[in-house]
Amino acid sequence: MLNFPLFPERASALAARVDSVFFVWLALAGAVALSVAVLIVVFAIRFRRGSPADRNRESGPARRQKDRRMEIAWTLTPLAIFFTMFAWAASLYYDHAAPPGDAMEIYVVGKQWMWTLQHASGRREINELHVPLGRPVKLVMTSQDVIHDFSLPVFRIKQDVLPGRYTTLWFTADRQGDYHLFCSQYCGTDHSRMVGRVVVMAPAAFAEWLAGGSGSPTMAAQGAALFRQYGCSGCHGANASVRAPKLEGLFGRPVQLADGSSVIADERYIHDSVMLPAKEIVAGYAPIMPSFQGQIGEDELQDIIEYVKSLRAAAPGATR
Amino acid sequence: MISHPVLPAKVYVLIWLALITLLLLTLGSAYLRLGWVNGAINLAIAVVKAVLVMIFFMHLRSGHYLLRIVAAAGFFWLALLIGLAFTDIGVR
Amino acid sequence: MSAAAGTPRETYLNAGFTLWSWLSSVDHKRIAILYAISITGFFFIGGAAATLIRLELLTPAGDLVSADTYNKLFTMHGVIMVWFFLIPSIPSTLGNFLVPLMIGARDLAFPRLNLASWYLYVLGGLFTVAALVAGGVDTGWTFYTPFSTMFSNTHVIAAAAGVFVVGFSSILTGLNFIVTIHKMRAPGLTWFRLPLFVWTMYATSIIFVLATPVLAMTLFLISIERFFGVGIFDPALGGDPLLFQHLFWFYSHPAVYVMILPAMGVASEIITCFARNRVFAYRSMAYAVLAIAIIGFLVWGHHMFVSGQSIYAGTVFSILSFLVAVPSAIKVFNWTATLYKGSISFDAPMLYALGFVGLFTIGGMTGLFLASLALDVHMHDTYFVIAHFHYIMVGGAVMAFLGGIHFWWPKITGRLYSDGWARFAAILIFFGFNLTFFPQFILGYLGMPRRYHEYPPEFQVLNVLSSAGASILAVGYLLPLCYLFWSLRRGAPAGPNPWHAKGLEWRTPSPPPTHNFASIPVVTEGPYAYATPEAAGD
Amino acid sequence: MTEAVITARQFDDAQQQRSASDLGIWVFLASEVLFFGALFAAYAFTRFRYPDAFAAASRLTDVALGSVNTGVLLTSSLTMALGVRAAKLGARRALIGWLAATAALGLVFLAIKGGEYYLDYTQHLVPGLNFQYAGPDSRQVELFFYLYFFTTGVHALHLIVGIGIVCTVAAMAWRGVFSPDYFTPVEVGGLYWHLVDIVWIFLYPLLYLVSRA
Repeated sequence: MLNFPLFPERASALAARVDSVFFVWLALAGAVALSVAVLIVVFAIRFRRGSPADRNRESGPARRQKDRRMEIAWTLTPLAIFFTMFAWAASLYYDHAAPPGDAMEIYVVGKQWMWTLQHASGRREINELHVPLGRPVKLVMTSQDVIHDFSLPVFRIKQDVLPGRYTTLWFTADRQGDYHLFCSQYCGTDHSRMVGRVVVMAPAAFAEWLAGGSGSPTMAAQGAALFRQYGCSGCHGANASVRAPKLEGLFGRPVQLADGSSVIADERYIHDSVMLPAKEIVAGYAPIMPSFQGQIGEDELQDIIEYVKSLRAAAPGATR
Repeated sequence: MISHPVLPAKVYVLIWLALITLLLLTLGSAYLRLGWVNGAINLAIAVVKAVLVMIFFMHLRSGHYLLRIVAAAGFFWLALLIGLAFTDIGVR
Repeated sequence: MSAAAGTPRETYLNAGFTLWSWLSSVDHKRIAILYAISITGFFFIGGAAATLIRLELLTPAGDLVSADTYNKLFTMHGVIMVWFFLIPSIPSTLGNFLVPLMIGARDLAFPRLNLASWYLYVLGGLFTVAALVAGGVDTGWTFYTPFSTMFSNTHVIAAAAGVFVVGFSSILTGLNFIVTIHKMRAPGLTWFRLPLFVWTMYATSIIFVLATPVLAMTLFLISIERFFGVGIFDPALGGDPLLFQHLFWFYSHPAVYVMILPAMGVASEIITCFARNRVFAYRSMAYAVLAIAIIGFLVWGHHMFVSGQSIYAGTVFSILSFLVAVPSAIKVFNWTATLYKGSISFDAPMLYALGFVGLFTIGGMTGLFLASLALDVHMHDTYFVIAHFHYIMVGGAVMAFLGGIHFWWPKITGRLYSDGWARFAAILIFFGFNLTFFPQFILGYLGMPRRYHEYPPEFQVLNVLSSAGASILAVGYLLPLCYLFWSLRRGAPAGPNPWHAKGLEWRTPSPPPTHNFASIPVVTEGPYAYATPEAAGD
Repeated sequence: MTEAVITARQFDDAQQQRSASDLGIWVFLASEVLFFGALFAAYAFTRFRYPDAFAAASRLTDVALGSVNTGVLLTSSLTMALGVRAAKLGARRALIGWLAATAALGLVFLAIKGGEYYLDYTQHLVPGLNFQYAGPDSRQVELFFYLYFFTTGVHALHLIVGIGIVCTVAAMAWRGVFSPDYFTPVEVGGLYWHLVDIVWIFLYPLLYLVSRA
């Protein structure tokens, strides 16, 4: 009568690997729980009060030694199992920690109580995530307000989405279909409505879908427009009179900071440089940039980041 | 009648002098440009001062060993809090 | 105390009959009763919230209550059950009553402080109830920032103040127990002759004293941040929400051990008594208690595997979480081994205790799933977590609490209750519990997130099963209330030791006199010296 | 003479009572260490994130007043310790004198601290009230001052409680409650006072001396 699943679908290779950890734990835990239960029942019956069972047992050092051995056995065996399982689950976690370099990037903003997503092509979606089959997809996520969590059970992954910070999540879908997308970190009134679906499409269909929509400009193009609109180009542009760090070829490179350290110019760095410009001062420049916190929305900032990324290939000194 | 060890008043005054000296030391060292060493000196001097207060003013030296364990536990647990949280915040 | 000449026998119960004689009593036994009454009240408030939650989840649509009401219900359920029921449950009632009796003392070291702890508990409870009456709180019991500081429009500060105050009740209770156990043991009662229940109270007290202040200060920081709009937790203010999570879980993970350690102590007392056997490997049991309390402080980051903390932190906290499972596993094996060659009877307390062992085993094992990094990423914040910690806290702690109440009821009240009804309730609760929470494991692996007012329709069957179980569980929890109250009036006199148990608390009349013992007992052997043929080992 | 020792009913003898009180207050102090510890942890992490802002902010504190106050508090610990010594020796008048000196020094500390707060207020350094800061990192500088007011405020509350305890103990001493066999309240009050001092010993360099060079 009802759609009544007992086990979640899976649509990525990772999901199968996570499931295998789950099944091994299930077997181990089941075996231990069952043996404890059986022993308790057997002892409870055999040694019930008034039963004729033999209750004499050896005493003295011999028994104490036997008990000791048993104790050591049931201390060390679980320990060994735990370390093995730890290593397995941790290595899986590390394997999946860093997205592959060629992953397709999609920007995600969580806000009470919806997800807005934007593809590099400029196509936006709300509470839906269209992805192509077989291609690694990297989500670059941030929140406009409280902590959310982007959860995709079908890929066995989730990640908290934090305000003021970028977190990432990636997967390679290997099965077409519509699957659940949940917000898994409690975020207020309509937390349970901050849901949607992830649609895995054949590459050709996806390309067609991506080209559809309103024909909006790419994220980088939108970012370039915002770059002028907010006056960024006045200082960071090619003909600027103010001395400000150049952005061409910046993304992905190490940046030398005033305090002697260096950081990689990634999404977080660009984000913080706009929102908290005093945090990391580039060596050799005066800390004169104002903060844009409260003026630029997180979605807009993502466009700008995409624009800065597009300058990656540009030759130093190139003009727009 | 319970016996209580009574330290001579001179000891207390000497400890106080040591504390004041350390206060001046930490204040003075702060005006030397030493980079991260400034912070280390400040913290080390604060620890020495706290230990002096605990050992002499708070009589941990003559007290029951249990009291020393309890006092150490307080600071040890604080170190656990800061240390383990730094495995995240320190390397994020 | 008034000299009651001519009355049959002076007990702590007939030392005074006025309300004031209770509210001003510094007798640890009377204070235990005060706690028992107040936590029972809170248990049923929290239970009412749970009932409404389960009713709402009968259907996928949010049709019974509004989303905001639902959020307030689970917040109220969590706040009340955690801080006003589970944490004080065993320590403040059974612990308060039994620790002095078990160690042969006339009272706790600081009786007035003990009474003050109860008043703090009540004061904290009033704040929280006020927050509820005024319209509720919708942050979840975890008070995560920046939601709690900047976005929630509910009475966060009042609720936080309630938890802050009740925290000091915990700290002072812990302080009292530590000093009492160190300084007031009867002659001959060495550390390794202490009943395991006393060991667990000691370990619990360490957690109370060292973890609770961090929570108190954190809630204080939250309230100030919310009130003044400046603070270190909100990223919009330059703060770090993960800092809040670290400070919060530094308390709130050890708090889980505050709930389960005393339950382990109760189970150890009951199982040895009804198996008529020494506990297997007493010393390992005692060391395991301490190990759990201490390692329990080092694992908090496993609540944060997907929070955005560093992967180094994830690794460290994952492996430490596995370590804390080892002493817990040892305890389960040792309880099982205690049954071997015993002489087992199945009175109601024993059924509760055996139920505890089974449910705790499942709860503990599923914790291992969650400690595994890659697996936790999938299961974090789903119903799998809900099921896991309810197996620990309800299947474990509440089951043991009820077992303890049944075990020591004759000592506390001097009356026997109906064993048949009690066994029936134990079995009903065991089955009701499993029906309620086992389906939630499956829901969780399917991906159903926690704190969801509405859910996709394919999860309905399992949710209906769970709600059905909850109704059985509710009946199971109401039953003891009935037959235990009945026993107060009609129960047969219990006599000093109806279970023929060992332990000093059974060597004084039931109910005990105000000063506990006619003369302070002298201890000459270890605990659980049941009639086994073996010579004293430990 | 020893009849003056009051032993509560739960204790076997005065010795047990005294060692219980000693342990009790130390356990309480360990708990206090964690209570302040949460603030120290919050400070450590926030400073780790914003070292420059904290350096700049710390320069805005009044190091002269802070240092004098540290000296005042250290001295009050001396008078407290001498008070406990006097109690042990049964020197009632000396005890009252030292306690009075301790409470007075505590009040001096609070007065100076209050003056500092006032100066901070006039310089617009009070977050949530009138915070204004022209330099870079104003938000992070504000966080420093938030922690500054929070920690010193909680510390001052403890000190106020401490002064209350010292005055109560002094009143008990006036009534002649104490003897060389019974002076637990003096000792317990003293231990609390010293802990409040220790907290300040750590607060002082963390708040006033981050970057003076």
